Amino acid sequence: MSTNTATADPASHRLSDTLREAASKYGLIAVLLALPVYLAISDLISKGNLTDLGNNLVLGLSNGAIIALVALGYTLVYGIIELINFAHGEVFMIGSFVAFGLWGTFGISEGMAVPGMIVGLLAAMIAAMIVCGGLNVMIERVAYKPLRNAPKLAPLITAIGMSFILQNVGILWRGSSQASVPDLINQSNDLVTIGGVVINNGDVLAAAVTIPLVFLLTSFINRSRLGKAMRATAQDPDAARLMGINVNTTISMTFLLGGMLAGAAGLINLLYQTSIWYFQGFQAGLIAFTAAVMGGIGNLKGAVLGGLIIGCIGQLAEFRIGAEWTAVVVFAYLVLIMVFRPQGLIGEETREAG
Amino acid sequence: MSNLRGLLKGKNNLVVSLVALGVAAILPLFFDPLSNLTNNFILAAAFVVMALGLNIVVGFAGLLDLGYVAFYAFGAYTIGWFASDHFSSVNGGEGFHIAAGEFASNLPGIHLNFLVIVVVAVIITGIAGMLIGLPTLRLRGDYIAIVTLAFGEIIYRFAVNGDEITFGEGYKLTNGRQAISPIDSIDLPGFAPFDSAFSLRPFYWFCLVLVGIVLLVNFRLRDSRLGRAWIAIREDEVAAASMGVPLVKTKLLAYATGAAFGGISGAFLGSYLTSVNANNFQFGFSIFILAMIILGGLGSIWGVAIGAILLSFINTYFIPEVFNEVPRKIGLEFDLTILNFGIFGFLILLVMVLRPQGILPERRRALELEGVGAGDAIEVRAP
Amino acid sequence: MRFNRATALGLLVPALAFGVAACGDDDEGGGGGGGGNVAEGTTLTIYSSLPLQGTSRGQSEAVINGEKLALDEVGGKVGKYTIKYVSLDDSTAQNPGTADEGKTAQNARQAVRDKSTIFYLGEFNSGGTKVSLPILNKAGIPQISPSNTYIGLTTDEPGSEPGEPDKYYPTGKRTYARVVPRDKIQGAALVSVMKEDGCQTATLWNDKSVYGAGLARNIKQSAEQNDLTIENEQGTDKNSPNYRAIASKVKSDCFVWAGVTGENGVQVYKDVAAANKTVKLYGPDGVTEEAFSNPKEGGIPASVGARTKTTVATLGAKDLPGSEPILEKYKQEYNTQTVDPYAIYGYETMALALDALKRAGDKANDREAVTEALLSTKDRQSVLGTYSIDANGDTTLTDYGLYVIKNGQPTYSKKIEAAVS
Amino acid sequence: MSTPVETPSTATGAGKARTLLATEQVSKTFGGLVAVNDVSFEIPERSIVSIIGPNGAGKTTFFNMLTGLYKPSIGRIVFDGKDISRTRPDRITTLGIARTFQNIRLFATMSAVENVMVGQHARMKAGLIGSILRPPKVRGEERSVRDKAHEMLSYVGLATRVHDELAVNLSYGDQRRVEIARALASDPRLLLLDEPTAGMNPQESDRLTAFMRQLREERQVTILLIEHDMKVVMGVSERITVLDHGEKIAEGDPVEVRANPLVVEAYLGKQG
Repeated sequence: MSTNTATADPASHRLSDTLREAASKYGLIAVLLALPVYLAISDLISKGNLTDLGNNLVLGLSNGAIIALVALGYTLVYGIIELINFAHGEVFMIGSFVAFGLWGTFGISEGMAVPGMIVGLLAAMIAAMIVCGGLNVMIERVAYKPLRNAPKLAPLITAIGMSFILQNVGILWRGSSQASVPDLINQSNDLVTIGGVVINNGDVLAAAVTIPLVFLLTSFINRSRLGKAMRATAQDPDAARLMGINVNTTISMTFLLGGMLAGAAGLINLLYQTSIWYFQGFQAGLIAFTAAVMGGIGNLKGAVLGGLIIGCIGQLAEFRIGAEWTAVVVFAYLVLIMVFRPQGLIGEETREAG
Repeated sequence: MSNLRGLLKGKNNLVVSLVALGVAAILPLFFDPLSNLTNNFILAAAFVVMALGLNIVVGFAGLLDLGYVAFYAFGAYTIGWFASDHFSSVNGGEGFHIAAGEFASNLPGIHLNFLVIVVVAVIITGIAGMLIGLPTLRLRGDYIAIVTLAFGEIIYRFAVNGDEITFGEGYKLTNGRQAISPIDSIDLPGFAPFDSAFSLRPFYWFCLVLVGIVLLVNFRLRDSRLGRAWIAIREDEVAAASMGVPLVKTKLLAYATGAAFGGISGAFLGSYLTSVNANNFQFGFSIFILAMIILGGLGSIWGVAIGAILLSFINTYFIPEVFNEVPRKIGLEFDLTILNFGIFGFLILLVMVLRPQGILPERRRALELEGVGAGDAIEVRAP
Repeated sequence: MRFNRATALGLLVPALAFGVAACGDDDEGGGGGGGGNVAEGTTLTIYSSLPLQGTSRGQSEAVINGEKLALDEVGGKVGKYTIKYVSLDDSTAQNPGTADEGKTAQNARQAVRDKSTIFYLGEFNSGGTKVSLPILNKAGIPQISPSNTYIGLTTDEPGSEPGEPDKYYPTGKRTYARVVPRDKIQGAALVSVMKEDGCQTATLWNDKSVYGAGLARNIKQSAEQNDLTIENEQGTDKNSPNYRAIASKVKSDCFVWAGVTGENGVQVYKDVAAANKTVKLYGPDGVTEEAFSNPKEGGIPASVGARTKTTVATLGAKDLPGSEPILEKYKQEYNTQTVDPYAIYGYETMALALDALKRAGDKANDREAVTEALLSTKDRQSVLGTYSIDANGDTTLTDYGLYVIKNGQPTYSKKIEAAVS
Repeated sequence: MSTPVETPSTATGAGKARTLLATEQVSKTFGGLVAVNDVSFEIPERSIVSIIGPNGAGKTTFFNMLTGLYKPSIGRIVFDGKDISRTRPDRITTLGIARTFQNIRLFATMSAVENVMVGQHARMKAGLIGSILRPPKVRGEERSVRDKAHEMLSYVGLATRVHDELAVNLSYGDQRRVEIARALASDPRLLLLDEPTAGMNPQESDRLTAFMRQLREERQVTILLIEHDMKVVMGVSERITVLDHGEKIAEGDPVEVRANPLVVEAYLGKQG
């Protein structure tokens, strides 16, 4: 490990390298901005307004908020043990399933009084967070902890195994097709229309839950003892151990936090998409991972930023190119980022990124 | 287990190879020429070819490729394009034929002999392998996994949506989930044309020959300059580079070779299944093949072959035919088949945690997975 | 080093065996299929091949139930022959909900192997039939599909691909029939309904399956002939969590999606309905089922259901009085309130097969005679109405029923006069 | 001090030896940290040169630049008249520089012989097709490479019975031997040894010192050494370069360096 830190940053800093560095950083931003700017201009020319673009961006941001919640889970875990928790998307899916399962228990249904519904949904969300947090901790114990000294690829492989197991749990639970769930919040109801740009209940919900959660999480990690332990463990597990930090507990707590976020995202997704599917986690997981990488994996702010950007890119691609090509665009972005700027938009260079 | 490993050394390997292939060759004579078992054996043999290909990339060179299905797709589309009526108005509707069988040579579209197809598939998938490998060269470990996964997904989407990409005289890139079919059957010079409606045995023997060739290639590569370089890169990239191993070229050769095997197998399966359907090129397939090599033992040639046969039979025989009713018998309302991927996932997890070296481990890889070597290498930027 | 040369030698063994056997195979060639055209004994087997895993399981079970009911009605016997019914699964875990090529081919081969095979009922998906039909055709086994609508399986009419349908019949003789009208008819039916409802423009999406893409081509073709402007054609990806961005582009009077429920159909309709509050929604038989229409089963909400009309090649009891007793019997037998349209297709598939066997009389064990009887079906009075099977194997039926959604159930509304050109 | 300090004899005798490797004002920065700063130095052909300096002085970073693992931020490295500052590590090996590592980096799960065979990678020709088809040429090459690997292992003093042992199972001293054999297998003109005596007892160190001289005499290899053991350094080196905080603070023959007050302060002082 010590050799790693000594040589953690092999990026050279000649003038040309510095230029290249700047080009890669701002180049990425430029590429990201080029698409909407181009669309804005072409819209202005052809239609004379930006309504479509505005609508795309609103949808993109609300989709992106949910992606961001999932992406935070990836980034937290990666930040501390440099492992892509491949099963994270499935934990998110289980979160949706748990929350939906509890609607009946808590008597939540369409058309019930708003205060009662809010209380019920909060209770369902907390339950989903607890279940998913616990599940994530269990996954860590079963699939990753025994392999902490094995080559790095070993836990990634078990993570994939875990992901498939959880998908099957989903199939056993609710079958293999998508199912529609009651639209509790009347998500498509237009709340505000500004110059043709529609903001509906779903968009507000996604923002209303994501923003406080992200603030809570960042301040928790910045201020609390656990947060400090997490950062110490992330930097150097051995040193952290010497300083009296219980590394195992810290890692477990990180998985707990990540799982809880996935649980919350599961409920929001349920209300926002009004559907449920065993495979929803896989797709969302890949997209959220892309978001985490785009922002700079290991970086909390980056994950949120990446989530919002990927949300917008996805919606723009869907609207302009076609729904069937959205995934291609998102994955193409993933490859481009990995190749040209693996440390992401605001991430620090990691060893992997080298 | 160590006895077993001793059995596969030096001269004994010859005996084992001969006996194994000999037994395999007479196996179908005990079953009906159209029986399910023969079908299962054919699929298993085709998967052995694929798994041995992926083993070069993951097992030898240590590059975790999660998008291997892309090469299955490229191989399958090679035969889809060049041995069907997909490009129906080529040559004014007369078709274009190279040593095509009697039946195929009167059909419109491009029809090349299967042996030509194999060569074309090797070239196409080899190039595809290098192109997909190229962006991963600067990356290591899990990032390679994710980039290859992303590529696999991109290729899948192109396969599914390729019916929207048209060129020339309205030719489609792929036929999406509507499948390109029928594909010409294998028609080798000197043999009667293969016909899966009458006997599956020729397909089986043909695939067995492929398996034999691929096994031979694997053994030879492992004990060659290139094989040592792959293992050196897997063990310690920095040291390997410092010993004169060119990282870029060596890694790309691993990708290309592994991909080529996937392509050969893909072309074979395309012909055997008589259709190329985008449905078959999903992420799960990559994991299916990966599970084979993990089960058998990463890097171990015999292990991987056994893993592939085992998993293929779990998939085509044990789960759907033998144990399918088990959940219902114990009062659960589902068939075991729906848990197929969960079972693979569980196997991967179990093997990785309890016996990471696999069923029949390779000597060196076993050590590595027990925590010897590798690990804390310093970072090097491949130029 | 030595063992490698030896391994090479080892390869010779299978290579030789391969050669020997390939030669030997020529002798066998005839035995596999050619000689098997006349079944021995008095037991005849009818195979059914349908996707029993994944999203289509419900519809497949309905087909099987219908088939069993029809077989039970004749007491499992035709003339001196006892009919054995074998249900096969053409899907796999890797390809749930649809026909997997490998599995489908193997099902067909299983039927070929079985000398007592007299009928093969399937596949559910037109894409699957593309695989099984050539194999069965070589063995001369007659095949009836309960649900294939893809046009290219039987004709080279517009909407088919080059080379179709001949490439599915390697012997040059037809052996395939279907009980549902081909897409051309359904496409025309859907367009007729939309025109009737006053639509000038229609948005057309499809699920990119053989069924969906084929039907979309036929809808478009019919629309062009009938002055209905098709806008905004789009394929949908089952994996998309939602379709809100493309739904926001729907500005036409009508919306129609050529697809099946299992391809995320519910989300498609929900998102389009939400994005455009006035657009009228239409769907084909692929979504005429409770999993689509009943919110309690994960289907579309009632508010969307109220705006949705679907077409199925089954008429309601009021326009087809003869079907009433059978529907009642089905409800009783399987203890259900509703009859899935596919149950009726399944029933008729088996009924048609049994009818052909009956007409073949003593030659009911002769595949060739049975095929001939099947393809010369004339003015058959059935649960679907009176129809004939033409030389291509297509039903002459053009009646389509229009269904609306009431209480979550697809409910027959009226007969459509399709403008088939 | 049991062994008297010898004055090393220059192999070329009279006249200045040709320069094999030279660095020109080489610097390397990581982020804000300057690891190597403006270092220029030369290695005459067939000499034995040492780099010394306290921990963290930038010695290994310097080595990594010479072997292409790092690219210098500023400056040029010239080997045998060619600028290799931006050359890939494997190309540099092909040109004739080989190295060992501070903490042994053998391919742990390969046998000793296989390790040394990898060392000859750059000198082999067999490609993908050749490896598969194995024409007589490839067979011959494979055989000679294996023979040479055995020869090298025996040359560095590894007992024949452990040649086929996995590297990981060898004793520490044997691992060092294999690493040197692996480096020598590429027929280098310049051999870089990074703390080769680390973990050795005085007898072993002495033997290694003698071996270095033998190498130079028998195989005409130029040797650049990073070493902490002053006895080894003073005993074997013709020239010594002293690095501290990434900068060259002194250079000269052992006597000069030993007398340099800066060195005493920065390095030797701490020892005393």
